[in-house]
Amino acid sequence: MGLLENKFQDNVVVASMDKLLGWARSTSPWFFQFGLACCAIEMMATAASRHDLMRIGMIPRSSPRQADVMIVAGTVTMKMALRIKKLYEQMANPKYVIAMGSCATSGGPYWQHGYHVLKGVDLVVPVDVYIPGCPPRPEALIEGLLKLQEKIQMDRPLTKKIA
Amino acid sequence: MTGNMIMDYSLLILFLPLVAFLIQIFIGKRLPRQGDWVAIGAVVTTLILSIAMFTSMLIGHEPHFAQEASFTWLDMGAFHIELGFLVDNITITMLLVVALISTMTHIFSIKYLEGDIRYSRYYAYLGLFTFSMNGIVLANNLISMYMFWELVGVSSYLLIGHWFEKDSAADAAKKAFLVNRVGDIGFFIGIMLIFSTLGTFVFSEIFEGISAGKMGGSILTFAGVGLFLGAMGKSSQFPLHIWLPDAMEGPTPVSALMHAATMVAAGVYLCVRLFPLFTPDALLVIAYVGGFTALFAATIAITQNDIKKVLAYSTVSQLGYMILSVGTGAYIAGFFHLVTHAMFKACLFYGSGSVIHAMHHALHKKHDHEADPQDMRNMGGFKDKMPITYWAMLISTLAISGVPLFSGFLSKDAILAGTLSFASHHPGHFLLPVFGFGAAAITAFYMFRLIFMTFHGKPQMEELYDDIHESPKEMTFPLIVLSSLSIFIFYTLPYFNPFSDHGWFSELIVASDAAVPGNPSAHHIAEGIHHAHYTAMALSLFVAAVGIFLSWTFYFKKKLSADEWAGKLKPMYALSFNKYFFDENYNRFIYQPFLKLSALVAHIDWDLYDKYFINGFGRVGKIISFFTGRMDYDGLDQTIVDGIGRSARQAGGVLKFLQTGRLQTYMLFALLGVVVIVLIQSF
Amino acid sequence: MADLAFWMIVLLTLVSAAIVVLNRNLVYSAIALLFTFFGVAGLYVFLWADFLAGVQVIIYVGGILVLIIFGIMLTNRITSVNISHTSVQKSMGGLVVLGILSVLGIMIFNTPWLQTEFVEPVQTTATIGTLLMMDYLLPFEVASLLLLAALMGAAMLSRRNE
Amino acid sequence: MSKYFRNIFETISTMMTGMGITWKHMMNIRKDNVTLQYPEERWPRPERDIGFDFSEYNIIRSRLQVDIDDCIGCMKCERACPVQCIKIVTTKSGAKGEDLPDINHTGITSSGTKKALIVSRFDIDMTECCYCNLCTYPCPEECIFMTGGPNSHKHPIDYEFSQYDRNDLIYKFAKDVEEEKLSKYLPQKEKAEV
Amino acid sequence: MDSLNTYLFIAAILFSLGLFGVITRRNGVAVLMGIELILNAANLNFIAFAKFGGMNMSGHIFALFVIIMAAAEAAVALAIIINMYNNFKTINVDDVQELRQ
Amino acid sequence: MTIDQIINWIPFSADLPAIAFVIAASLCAVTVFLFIAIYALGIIYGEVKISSFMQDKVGPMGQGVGFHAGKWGLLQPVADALKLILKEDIIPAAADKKLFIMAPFVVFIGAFISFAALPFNQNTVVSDLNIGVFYILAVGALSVLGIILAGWGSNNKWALYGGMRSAAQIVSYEIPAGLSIVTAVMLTGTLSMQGIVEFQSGTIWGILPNWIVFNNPFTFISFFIFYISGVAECNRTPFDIPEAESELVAGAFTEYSGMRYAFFFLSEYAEMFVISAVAATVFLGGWNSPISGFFDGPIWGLFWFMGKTLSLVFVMLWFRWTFPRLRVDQLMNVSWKVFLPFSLVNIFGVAIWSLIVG
Amino acid sequence: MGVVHGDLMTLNIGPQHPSTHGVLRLKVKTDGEIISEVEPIIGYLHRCFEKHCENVTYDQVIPYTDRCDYIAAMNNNFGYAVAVEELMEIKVPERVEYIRVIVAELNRIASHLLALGAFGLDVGAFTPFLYMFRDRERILDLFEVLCGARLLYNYIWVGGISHDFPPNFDSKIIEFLDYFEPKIDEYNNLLTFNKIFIERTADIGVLPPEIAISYGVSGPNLRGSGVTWDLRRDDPYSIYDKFDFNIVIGEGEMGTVGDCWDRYFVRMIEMKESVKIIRQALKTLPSGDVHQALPKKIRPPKGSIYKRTESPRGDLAYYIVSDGSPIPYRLKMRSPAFTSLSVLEEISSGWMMSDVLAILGSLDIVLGEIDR
Repeated sequence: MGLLENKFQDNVVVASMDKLLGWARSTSPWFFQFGLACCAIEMMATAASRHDLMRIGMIPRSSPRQADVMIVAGTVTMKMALRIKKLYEQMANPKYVIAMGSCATSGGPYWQHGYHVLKGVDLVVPVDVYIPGCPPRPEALIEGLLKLQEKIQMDRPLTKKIA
Repeated sequence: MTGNMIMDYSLLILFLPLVAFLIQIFIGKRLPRQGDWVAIGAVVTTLILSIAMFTSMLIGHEPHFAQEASFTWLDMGAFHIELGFLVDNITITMLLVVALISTMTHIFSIKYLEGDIRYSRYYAYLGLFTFSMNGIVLANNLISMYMFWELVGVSSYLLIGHWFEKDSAADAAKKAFLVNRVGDIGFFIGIMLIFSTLGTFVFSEIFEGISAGKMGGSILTFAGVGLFLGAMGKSSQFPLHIWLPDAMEGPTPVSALMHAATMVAAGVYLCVRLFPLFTPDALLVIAYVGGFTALFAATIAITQNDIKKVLAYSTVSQLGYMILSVGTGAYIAGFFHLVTHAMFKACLFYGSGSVIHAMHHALHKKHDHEADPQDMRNMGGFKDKMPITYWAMLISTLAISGVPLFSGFLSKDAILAGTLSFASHHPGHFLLPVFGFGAAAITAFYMFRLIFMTFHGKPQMEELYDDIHESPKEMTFPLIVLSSLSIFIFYTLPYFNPFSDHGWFSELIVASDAAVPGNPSAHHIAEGIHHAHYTAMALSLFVAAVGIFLSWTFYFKKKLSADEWAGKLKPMYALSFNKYFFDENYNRFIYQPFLKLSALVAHIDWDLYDKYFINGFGRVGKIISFFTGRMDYDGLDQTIVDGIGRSARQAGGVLKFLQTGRLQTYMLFALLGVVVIVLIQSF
Repeated sequence: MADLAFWMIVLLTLVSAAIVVLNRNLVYSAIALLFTFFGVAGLYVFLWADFLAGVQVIIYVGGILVLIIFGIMLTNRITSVNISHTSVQKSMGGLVVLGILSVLGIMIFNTPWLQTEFVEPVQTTATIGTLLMMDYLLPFEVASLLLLAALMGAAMLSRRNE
Repeated sequence: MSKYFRNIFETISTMMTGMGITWKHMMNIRKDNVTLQYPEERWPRPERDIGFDFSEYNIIRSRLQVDIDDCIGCMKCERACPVQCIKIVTTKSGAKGEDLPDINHTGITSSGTKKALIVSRFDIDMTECCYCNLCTYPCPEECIFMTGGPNSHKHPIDYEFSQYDRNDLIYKFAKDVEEEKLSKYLPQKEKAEV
Repeated sequence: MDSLNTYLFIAAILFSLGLFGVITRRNGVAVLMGIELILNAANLNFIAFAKFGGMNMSGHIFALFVIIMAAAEAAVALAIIINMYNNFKTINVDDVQELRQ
Repeated sequence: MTIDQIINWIPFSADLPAIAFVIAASLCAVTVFLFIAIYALGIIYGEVKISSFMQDKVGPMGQGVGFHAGKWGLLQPVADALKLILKEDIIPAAADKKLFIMAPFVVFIGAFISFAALPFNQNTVVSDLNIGVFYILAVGALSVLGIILAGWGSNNKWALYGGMRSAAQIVSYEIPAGLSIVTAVMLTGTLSMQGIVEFQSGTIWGILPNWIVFNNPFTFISFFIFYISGVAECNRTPFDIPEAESELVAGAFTEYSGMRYAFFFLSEYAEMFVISAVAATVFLGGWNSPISGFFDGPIWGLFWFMGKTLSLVFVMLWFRWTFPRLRVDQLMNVSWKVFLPFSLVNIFGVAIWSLIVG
Repeated sequence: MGVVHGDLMTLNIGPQHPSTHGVLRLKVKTDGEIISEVEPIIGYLHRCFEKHCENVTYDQVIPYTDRCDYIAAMNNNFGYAVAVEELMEIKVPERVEYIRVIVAELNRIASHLLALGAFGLDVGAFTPFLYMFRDRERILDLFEVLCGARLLYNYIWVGGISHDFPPNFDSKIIEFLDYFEPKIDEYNNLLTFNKIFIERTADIGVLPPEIAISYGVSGPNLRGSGVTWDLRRDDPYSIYDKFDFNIVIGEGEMGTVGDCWDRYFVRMIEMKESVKIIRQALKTLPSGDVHQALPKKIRPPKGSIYKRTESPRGDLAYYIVSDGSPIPYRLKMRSPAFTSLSVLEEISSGWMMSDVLAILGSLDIVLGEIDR
């Protein structure tokens, strides 16, 4: 985490700073251009003209270092799971993960016979928001992102956490 | 025309061919028509510029016009070298000649070398050659002249060896280069002698220094002879003439350029430029060399059958004339002959080129690759087939033979007059006019022989005759231009000057006084020539007539059989035909003895000294050492020697770090040395 | 002020030059060289050679240094970040160089240099241009030839031998 | 040489063409704009023409919905599901077609079928669903359906159901009743076992 | 500060450092850097003389030429180093022992 | 206003020249930095919006939950900046730490100190250097080094590729850019930015403004060569191979996150401004009004300068969102085989033109 | 670059990389920028398709076929349905055939749009990608109206289709086609004939016809190499023999036959041909019940079938072994993208890195189908 995170006692100034920071973070969640399968196409469609993720401040980044949100869009196989963990670790804090679609959430259609499919990406990385759908509609994805924004805004990054 | 413009123009004339050369050599091949237009454009521009300069010279009409520009090349305090350019009337005339002949060569080559694989390369070398020749002409000092001199050598090497696939061409190029080198060594020695004494390279300063008496006597003579040696090499004077006939292996237009106006003229030009510094002794050497060359080469030319060889020896002979005139003091006449000779000899070469071209095509058509297209015995009767070539060559031949109303008459006459006058002042040297007149008669003879054998009579190879055609326009144009320039009207008529009411050559090109004290003054010489003029004219007319008549009887009327006479004079004929066995003699008397000497020395070294002395010594030593060895090994070895060895090894162990093969270490020790030396110095 | 700036620049130049020759990491040496070049450019400015300072930056920093870094990168395993390079004969070399330095120093301070009155040049660039085109035309051309030759030579040397 | 210049010319002209196109689009953004600004203007958007009317456009497969009151527990949907994401547990009801108010059981479906089974568990794990719609066809009572489309009168269009927790995505459609209340309706045999 | 000797001495130090680099470094590129330092020192002298020693603008010109030369030299030197690397797989100058013997 | 004027304003400048200088210099620096920051925020917003419009979409609209990025997403760049500054600053364990830290600042300094010589209007310039244009070209070279360092120090193959490509690219495009500037310098006879601008006042034939771009056909071509080379020097599409998102992930910046990445971002946009400003100053008359004699004066001067510069920046954005990217060797080809010969021809052309016409 | 040689650097493009079109990993040996060896490593998206097919009934396989080639789900459904129908010897109503052809061709357009746009993205052009997505969205809207899903339709069933056309649907399609056809020119002006694009793609990654054939490459990639091979004509299934359309082949217009540009342009023109087919089909669309042939229980007789169809990526074939039970005994899918990918190694060595990504883009692979 950055220099200032969780260093301050709660008070008025810190609270408003927290708000400001939450605002900044929630307003520009750059997402990680990271397509796995079917959902990736819908993610692209969401970022394209028709639905335009840029409206809510989301810009695709292809390097994990510069991204804030990792949208796990598609089936995560066993072979890919370790890579995903690595990519997640390469992201800079604060970082968020969205599990897009059934496969990322729980293995989806492959939960039963998919011997090579990871049953939910939350087994390897912490997931903030789950979006159901196979694949989720762009609107659903945007809605999930809005949920994520809400979550970010509620966070109090600067305040010292009481253990 | 202002002085600045003159300078600008001459610089342009100098560098345009170089630019053309650079363009040609790098991108020539990719340009349309292989870029010959670049070279031709450049050289035509220089021609226009030189005509402009020449015109301004005529208009200005200033006999002692001279313009000099120089810049510092090296400045190391006391050691100070200036380079520069000198433009005077001689230069302007010479530039015009060079530009004209060069232009004609370029134009002539368009067709002559059409389809050659190194067409653009050829034009590039022509440009380089022209550039270097212009450099010689424009130089005002010995060092830059020497540089361009060498450049001329290089470019002539490249041009002569243009068809280097032929061994003969490659050899000829090598020969030309090496023989020139011999002369150049003399030239360099001369230059250095002068520089070491006078500390300058610039002509005017040298002359000043000599006339002030800073240099004189034998050293000046040596210097003069050294410089003349350079001229001998370039102008192919006896005994360094051997390269020139071989150089005919180059393309014919090159021969024209090189042997009529430029390269060989460089030697004469050098003598003309440096005339004031030659001492009487040096001049005498020059005169004899020139005179002998004139006669000697002429006698060879009589018997040659190769059309170009005839012309080549004729060139050597004519150059001998010029050198002769320099030697006798009438060097302006020599320069005059240089100019006129440039015109008609170039014309002759082009004519021969045209003939060879025609022959070559005819042979090619007949698929005859055996017959030699250059052999006059295969020609004959071309007059009707190639009228332009014929007339042009005839005019040039008349000119070279010294027939009145043609340019050669004037210049040759002047030279002969100079010789006569010299002989009259120094009766001991009566041989010089004999050389001159003899050569003149023979010249007329062999030149007409050439004409008759080539253009008159019956065709010798009937099957070819039908295929002989006049050459294309690009080749006849230079012929027409140059042959018309061989008519007297352009030179003599003292008052033929369209721009003012004075004559030009005789008035604008004036001799300068010799710088060497004691030499006759220019005025003195001119007066002598004037006195001898009419005698010389009469005599020369006579000898020319004799020569022509003989030739007419032998080769036109066939009243006398040439073969018969050759049989009668067999030894002489053989001598002449084989060029006095010059190459062979060089081989026999110079190369072979030298090789033998080397072999002898080697033999002494290896077989005698080594075998007996060294080995014998070794054997003795072996016996002695056997005894000492015993004692040594047992007694000394273990203690002293090994001890020394051990210590040496230890020292070596230390010192081997020095021999690391690492540059840096060497450098380190070098620097260490510097520090140590400075420290020692300062205490 | 100017004094202070001057000594700062001198310090920068010399310290970074020392790093160039002493640091064990080749890339760091190259980076230190950057500061040396800048320092020297600064000294040029103090010597009224503003144009040359610009040339120094554009050629040394933009050209030569980039070239050097290229050379470093091309001649090392790209994956190894720390390119250490060692030195040899350090002590000996140090002694000799110190000797040289002291000799030079003694020479510098003992020589009565010819010192002339100096005026600040008004238009350095224009003057340099005029000089190059007039007095030093030949050297200028020769220099361009040299550059061309170097270019071709470098290309020739480093091309692949197919 | 001419190829060189033709290349340059082509480059310039094609680049200008391309730039012209983007310029035109930028200038006509008000007309060309195709963005559906989702949270602000929810689809469908009658005011902007994207090719379809409101009435036609709202057929979507966005989530499964079950009218548990109509479910007769026939388990056809469970069998049709390719991924087995529907889990149904039924209990034989003592009284066929009777309402059982204490466990909110409705006895008769809206189409009039009398239910013989109590659906005690009807879970759909939407994280596993593949939205293939296969389960809706065999349903005799048409009580399981995808929201939207022809069923929009049954349930509003809804695709906003992402969650912070994965377990929230497992939809439990069976009535939430206490175990004891339910247990008295279980057959006696099973009860004995328990 | 504004005296000829200061600049000359700075240049001398720079020169010595460069020399030290040239002598001691094993890596070819590092040697090249040393040479660049030496050239810079020379340039500094030129310009110092231009200001104080009456060399005037000629000093600048010479410095310019030195810079040009440095550029050419760097190009060629690096080409050589790269060639060396290709042939010997090292750029340590003392590993290349063709010079030995 | 030059730095000297500021020094003169400071009351104690006579007594404490050193402190006065430091104050004046830091004042200028802070101003320029603020300018860059604000400009960058604006241009980032502009870029996003313009690109969105070109792609038939609306761009940032400030939609979402709570108070979002303002009306039409006007605060979007502010939020981006704030977020980037407070993001974790990762230094990869394998990276060369010093170089990694240094690189963004070297790049930024290269762009930043160029502003010192830009004439914003008749009298607003930090320092009207004698060798202004040359100075800008020279310090532009710094950014190459920064990118190389970034690529090298990251210890990442993509980054290294990006760094090497960028270095090769910028080094080769500096040459045509410099040569194109030479054409203008040949006409004006000065390297000073203000001098160049002043040369361009007045009109040609009373109609066209006397800008160098209209001076003759060769300068007209030069302008385009300079501008396009400038685009390449800024690593913008179609010359963005160092970043090449679809090839090199994020090129030299792959390993950078948070504030350091923001610095790269900032300097990229600052560099765009510098290149456009130089193009506008040298070729398009700088702060001269297009209608000679009207709309002069300092405020108008600033307006014209910014107008010209920003429209050139806009064209860069326009390029970016229209074209595919060139390959690395094609890029070099364009530089060496097209721009270089053309700019050399231009130099000769301008020389001959000014001999004949001027 | 590339001055120093001898040392090859191994570079992993992927599995996470912006232009690998999914989770493909290319192990690349580079010499500077020059690629000397490419080794595609797959399996990052292995979703056990064939295993699933052995566990679910015939009609439940259809959702899984959707997810193989998720860009052209209709075509996958179509191929599977045709195969099973042939195994069961069902004759489907004519209206169903027409509807199937229409939606398959629409999906072909959508798939090509995505392929072309992503290819543009690979060579760095962002805007054309968005334009193509913009138009693709319209097709997705049509499908959504048709069956409620945007991407994975489960629309074509064995023996029929799930829904009939909604009212006025054909006019909507016509409307779309009228809108779409001029857009092709816009793409061409913006991207296809852009000189930079041509430079990047022409003469790059030339796939000679003989190599293409010997590797079993099919579809637009094969046609880009100048081979006229199209199953819709050469082995007509469904009712494709009733339509008049051209088979587009690469002609080497900008470079060599079989280069990236040709493959790209073949797809571009193929969209026009698809439009032509759709128009013809809509004109003669018969009426009738679409559900009449739908079997209650799919239980094919014992036996096996190998049926190939032309998907947007090439020859898509299903090999089905039935043991008479409602669950397939074995189902094997021949994936066109897999063969396309296999040719990558052959044609991409010696090119530069940017080229390899362009070649990969021009092959238009879908990892879901390759890994299955």
